[in-house]
Amino acid sequence: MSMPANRLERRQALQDDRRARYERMVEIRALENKVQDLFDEGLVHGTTHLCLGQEAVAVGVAAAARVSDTVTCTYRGHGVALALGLTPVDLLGEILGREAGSIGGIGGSMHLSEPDVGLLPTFAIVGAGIPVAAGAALTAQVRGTDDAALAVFGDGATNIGAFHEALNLASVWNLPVVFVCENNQYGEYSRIDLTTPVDDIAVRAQAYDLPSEVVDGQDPDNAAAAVAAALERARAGGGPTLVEMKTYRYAGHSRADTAPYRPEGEFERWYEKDPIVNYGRRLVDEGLLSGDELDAVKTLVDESIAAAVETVLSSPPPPLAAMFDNVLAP
Amino acid sequence: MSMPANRLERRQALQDDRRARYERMVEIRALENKVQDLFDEGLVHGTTHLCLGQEAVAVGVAAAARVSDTVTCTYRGHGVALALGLTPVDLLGEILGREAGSIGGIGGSMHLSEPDVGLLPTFAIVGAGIPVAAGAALTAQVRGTDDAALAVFGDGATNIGAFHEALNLASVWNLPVVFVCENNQYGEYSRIDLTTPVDDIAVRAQAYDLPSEVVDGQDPDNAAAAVAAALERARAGGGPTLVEMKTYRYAGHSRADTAPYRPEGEFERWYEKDPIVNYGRRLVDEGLLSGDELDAVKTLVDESIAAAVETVLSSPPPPLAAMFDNVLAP
Amino acid sequence: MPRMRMNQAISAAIADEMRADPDVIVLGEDVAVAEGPFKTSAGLLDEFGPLRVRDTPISEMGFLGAAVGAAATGLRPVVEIMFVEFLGVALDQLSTEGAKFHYLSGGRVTVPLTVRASVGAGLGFGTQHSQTLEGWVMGTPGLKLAVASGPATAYGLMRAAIRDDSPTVVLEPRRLYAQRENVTTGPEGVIPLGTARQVVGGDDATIVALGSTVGTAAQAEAAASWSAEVIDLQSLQPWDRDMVYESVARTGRLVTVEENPLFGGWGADIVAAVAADLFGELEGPPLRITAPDVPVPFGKELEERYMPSSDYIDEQVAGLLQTGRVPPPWWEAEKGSP
Amino acid sequence: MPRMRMNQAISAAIADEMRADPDVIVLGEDVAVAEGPFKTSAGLLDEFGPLRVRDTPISEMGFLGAAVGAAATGLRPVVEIMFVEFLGVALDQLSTEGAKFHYLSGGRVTVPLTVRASVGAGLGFGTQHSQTLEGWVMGTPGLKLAVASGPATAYGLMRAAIRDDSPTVVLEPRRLYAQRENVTTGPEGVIPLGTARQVVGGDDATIVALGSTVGTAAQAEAAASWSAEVIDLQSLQPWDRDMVYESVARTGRLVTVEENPLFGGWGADIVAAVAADLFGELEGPPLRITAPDVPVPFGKELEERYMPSSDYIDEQVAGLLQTGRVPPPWWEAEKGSP
Ligand SMILES: Cc1ncc(C[n+]2csc(CCOP(=O)(O)OP(=O)(O)O)c2C)c(N)n1
Ligand SMILES: Cc1ncc(C[n+]2csc(CCOP(=O)(O)OP(=O)(O)O)c2C)c(N)n1
Ligand SMILES: [Mg+2]
Ligand SMILES: [Mg+2]
Repeated sequence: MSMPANRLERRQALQDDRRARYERMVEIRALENKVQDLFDEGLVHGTTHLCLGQEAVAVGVAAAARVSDTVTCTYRGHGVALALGLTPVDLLGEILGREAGSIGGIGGSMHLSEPDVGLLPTFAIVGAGIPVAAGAALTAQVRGTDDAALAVFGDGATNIGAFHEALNLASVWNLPVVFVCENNQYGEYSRIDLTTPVDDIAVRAQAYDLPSEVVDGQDPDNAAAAVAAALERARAGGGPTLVEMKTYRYAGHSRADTAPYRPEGEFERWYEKDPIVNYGRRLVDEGLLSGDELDAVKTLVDESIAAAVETVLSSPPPPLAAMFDNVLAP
Repeated sequence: MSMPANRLERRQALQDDRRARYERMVEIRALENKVQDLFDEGLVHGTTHLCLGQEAVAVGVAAAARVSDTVTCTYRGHGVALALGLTPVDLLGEILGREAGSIGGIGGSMHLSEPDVGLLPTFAIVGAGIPVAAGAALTAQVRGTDDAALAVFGDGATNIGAFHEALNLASVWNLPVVFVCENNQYGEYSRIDLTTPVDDIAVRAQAYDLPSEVVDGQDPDNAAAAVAAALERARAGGGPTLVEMKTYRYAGHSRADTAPYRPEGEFERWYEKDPIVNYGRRLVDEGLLSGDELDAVKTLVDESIAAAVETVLSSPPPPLAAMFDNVLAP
Repeated sequence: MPRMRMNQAISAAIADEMRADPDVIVLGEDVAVAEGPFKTSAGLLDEFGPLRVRDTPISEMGFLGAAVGAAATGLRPVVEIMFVEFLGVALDQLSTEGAKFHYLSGGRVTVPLTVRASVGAGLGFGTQHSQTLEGWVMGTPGLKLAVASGPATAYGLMRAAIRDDSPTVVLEPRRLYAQRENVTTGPEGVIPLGTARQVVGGDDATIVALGSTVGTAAQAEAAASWSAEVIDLQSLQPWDRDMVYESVARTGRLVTVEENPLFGGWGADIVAAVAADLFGELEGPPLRITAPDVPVPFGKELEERYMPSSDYIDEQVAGLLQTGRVPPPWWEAEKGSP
Repeated sequence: MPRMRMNQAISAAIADEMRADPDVIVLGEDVAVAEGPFKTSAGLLDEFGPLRVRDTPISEMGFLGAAVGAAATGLRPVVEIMFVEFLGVALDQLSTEGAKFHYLSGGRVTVPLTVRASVGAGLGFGTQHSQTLEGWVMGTPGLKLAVASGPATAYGLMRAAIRDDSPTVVLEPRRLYAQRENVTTGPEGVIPLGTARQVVGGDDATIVALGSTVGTAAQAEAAASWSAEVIDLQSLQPWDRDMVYESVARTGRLVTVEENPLFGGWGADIVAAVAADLFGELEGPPLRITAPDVPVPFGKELEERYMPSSDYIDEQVAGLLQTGRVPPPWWEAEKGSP
């Protein structure tokens, strides 16, 4: 087993290789834990929004989408970015504000970008990426390609106007776009039921006459299959779909938040559905990996993350002049 | 028969007096026709958005609401304003930019206002009045009164973010507000089906777990009953309702638009449901008015509108100094 | 050189760019079948079809955001915001998303988006449909901003904006849509973003005007006893420092003419730059001729008075030249009176 | 005189107004149970209960609009916009609706709304969460705008804003939330909107600062070889012409210190007014010390350099005093270099 270093290979690996999916989930978790450690050590200037617990959604989306599809994603985007193919160095470099980062340390944790694997600059404004994905789908439609676009956003984002306007527009224009809602049960420090009067976000698709689906987002194959089906419909001219992934955010909202507002037992209930533990078990049951190999993945990933941290810590901060680059197009 | 001149009396008259409802619809139609004439004569600086054909919705809303309820309404608000109690002079004065107008000629056709009968300044931005009505309902809730608020808006407005956010917020906070959608089948020059993928706007209430109703908006009693039921629920702590009034805009969108984009026969089909013709007939059938009395209403209204035009045309334009008043609160 | 109305010039500019580049598309409320509420997309649907010319729902955030996404993935969308105030429901996509994509992608994503919006008073549309609001867009690194002052500049700036790889806003003074003039079409008609234009030569002062005030300022100058170089700034971001500085260095006096209220208006930036960089060369105080600090009133006489008239410009400039001081604005006298 | 952090001072100001007036309510994302992402509403839910202190969905247009409606019907809402950029999804309700209700009701509807928003760079929140964006709000007749520069001004301006019958925006520089100082609470601590404050006396120049730059400017002055009157403008709309003019008339020199990019920054308005009205009394060119015209970069060193530092202020003012000219900004040298 070895980890592909090249972004495109990293991405391709997820397509049918279930071991790669497992590996990538383990990598996302390890990276996020490392980010929290670095934050706690005071090495992260600014903020972080971890996707611990949501790894299967990220991997599922990336496994289903093509490299030529366009993805918009949020500040809670480390997992999606890694799954799409960005490397740990791309991410850690950006999060730590070093030249090695995805955009050279100009963006930080909330602003990752990698056009080669379809990732537009990630969005720090809630909901903003949703119409933008519809626009990427418009490009495919106008050009007559069979590419599609995906918007990944949270449950809280479905209360903002951009969500509503984007789904309506995409429906009216029959755009090839898949709206993936990561329903992790919380928006910041508020449980979804305090801000959102429906149990399933998927219900909201009816307001736009769109198909929708509620999906167990804790299984990467399941997540991938749902997104793949929606993408297939989109590519075939069948228009947009809203896919609601039920998932859970293990960490707090950001930075040092320890999520004291969670009801007792909730975390534990969700941890029983842990995507990595369960998927690993399944792969072992199915004979795809041995128990030892599971351990080996963890070791390999930890080494790779440790190496990435080292690379990044020895990468310089961006030169002052970098702040003047790329303001306007040449 | 005589027309009450006082705004509060005008308003009260609608409550149970069905002849007053008829009279008010006739007045709205006459006023709107007069506005079009004045526009065509070049006497209206700016724009107009007539509600010809939608008179029953306006009268129904005003008949159901209390004076202490708050109403937000759009640029297509002449009918709602007259129904709420504003006088023809209030309106024509404003539309012609004279001191006699509702706000002294500072606002124009799109900006009418009369707090005494609950009308906040009308909104020229599509959808903007919807969250504002939710806020007026919040005042009632915080103060513990049993007042309510009503937002009147178009079908096209249900595609804008403010609609979505306001309905969600009102649902979460269980606010005493009634959302009245005047579905007149068009947003500007576009038929609803080109911009809105659902047949009934009422469906959209499901996205917020709200009750909704599709109502024949061409009958004022029907419209009033639906709004009254929703208001009653709101006052009793039952939260918001979305009431969709099916109606039709006889005139074009604004100014000189003759609505050439309408499919053949559509106008005629809707004219069979004309609120004034049918309601008049019904009142005659029920013995509440004689045929002669119907004619007398028309004559009386025409005289009153003619008198209002005269009053307004002899009212001076606002003094220059008026533009400096009321920028900031004293 | 065809003679056209400003709305025809805009339609022509878009059509010319659509012919040259299949990636150019047009989006907005009623821009397709109805050819635009102000007929600024006449003929486009007919010639380019419904895939490229699209009516949208009333969803400015949605379709401006979609345009950002389309631009980021290869198209060159031209979006109509019917009245500039409607940016108030969509500004995020322009200023916080589109304007920052190039920066936030390390220069690898470009956003060749054009946002057109009608602006200004004079047609009786009332307080919420009559402002110019340059201030909402100014001060956003990553955006360009141009303002048309008539058919020829509308044509030239629009083509430049559509070709530009950065997101660009073009403001169109609504009351000029019906104005006619001869327009140089074709490549020679394109006006590079960031360049100003001398409208009239003159010596006593430099008058910098923008959009609707260009014509008014030129008219004032033509009738006045004083003489001034009238400059149509054309672009606000970036603006043509060279032309303005050169002129002020020669005339020694700077006047800006703005349709917006004094506070927060674009003229302050021009004045502040000139006051700093040409301090020693100014022979008198810089003068800003603006609208008063009030919402735009509706009544015809009030609305007309709200906008700086050519008579008022004449008075103000004459006052400046005679006294060497900034004359009080007309409303100082009016505000107190009954 | 209690010593408090700026976020505590804000909580205290709101609490004092809530005690005085049952119509004051508080709305925003996570302002109730969590007491605000920046702890600017600490203790409010406990003391005033869930009817008056409310967590909202992520719907800035919705809850700002609701606040406008609540204000128009008698309440005095205090709304938190967590980061000022989020006004980009809600500006319509503030600028086009709330700010114009009083005008559009003939003065019969008032909108006693307070909108609080955190602003500025320095904490590593990245490009979309680090701007100050006064320009989005300036130039809106009908609105007032104040900016806190520390705990005491935050307390005083917040109370004044909540009491004011016009819609008022209070901007809070985010990196000052943790700053501590002694705060005069109670009625004596209220700071009338529209008044500035002399921070330091001095003779060589008048430095007008706002928000986060007040402390930096004062620090620069304290260490410098020159002496200046440092003014905390406190309110931007309306701003205190009297204090600024009086000072500039005495010192003969105006310097503004701004965290925003040069183009479109508030300093231009101050400079333009002074250049016009005190032309003859200026002994040197007005100097604007600002951030460069770029989006806010993330990398720590870059972000720190983005904001004017006290050293840089010292250099610039010293340069001005020595040469009589506006010194080039630091980035002129940097931009060319590799
Ligand atoms: C327009 C806007 N409002 C508020 C915020 C602050 N904010 C950042 S994340 C967040 C919660 C979002 O919740 P959700 O959409 O469920 O995504 P999650 O963080 O759970 O992935 C909020 C309110 C923002 N970034 N943008
Ligand atoms: C935010 C915004 N976008 C666009 C417009 C321009 N506009 C005015 S009326 C209108 C159509 C509205 O349709 P609908 O909501 O159905 O109301 P109707 O006019 O039919 O009563 C449009 C697009 C506007 N005023 N505000
Ligand atoms: Mg969430
Ligand atoms: Mg309609």
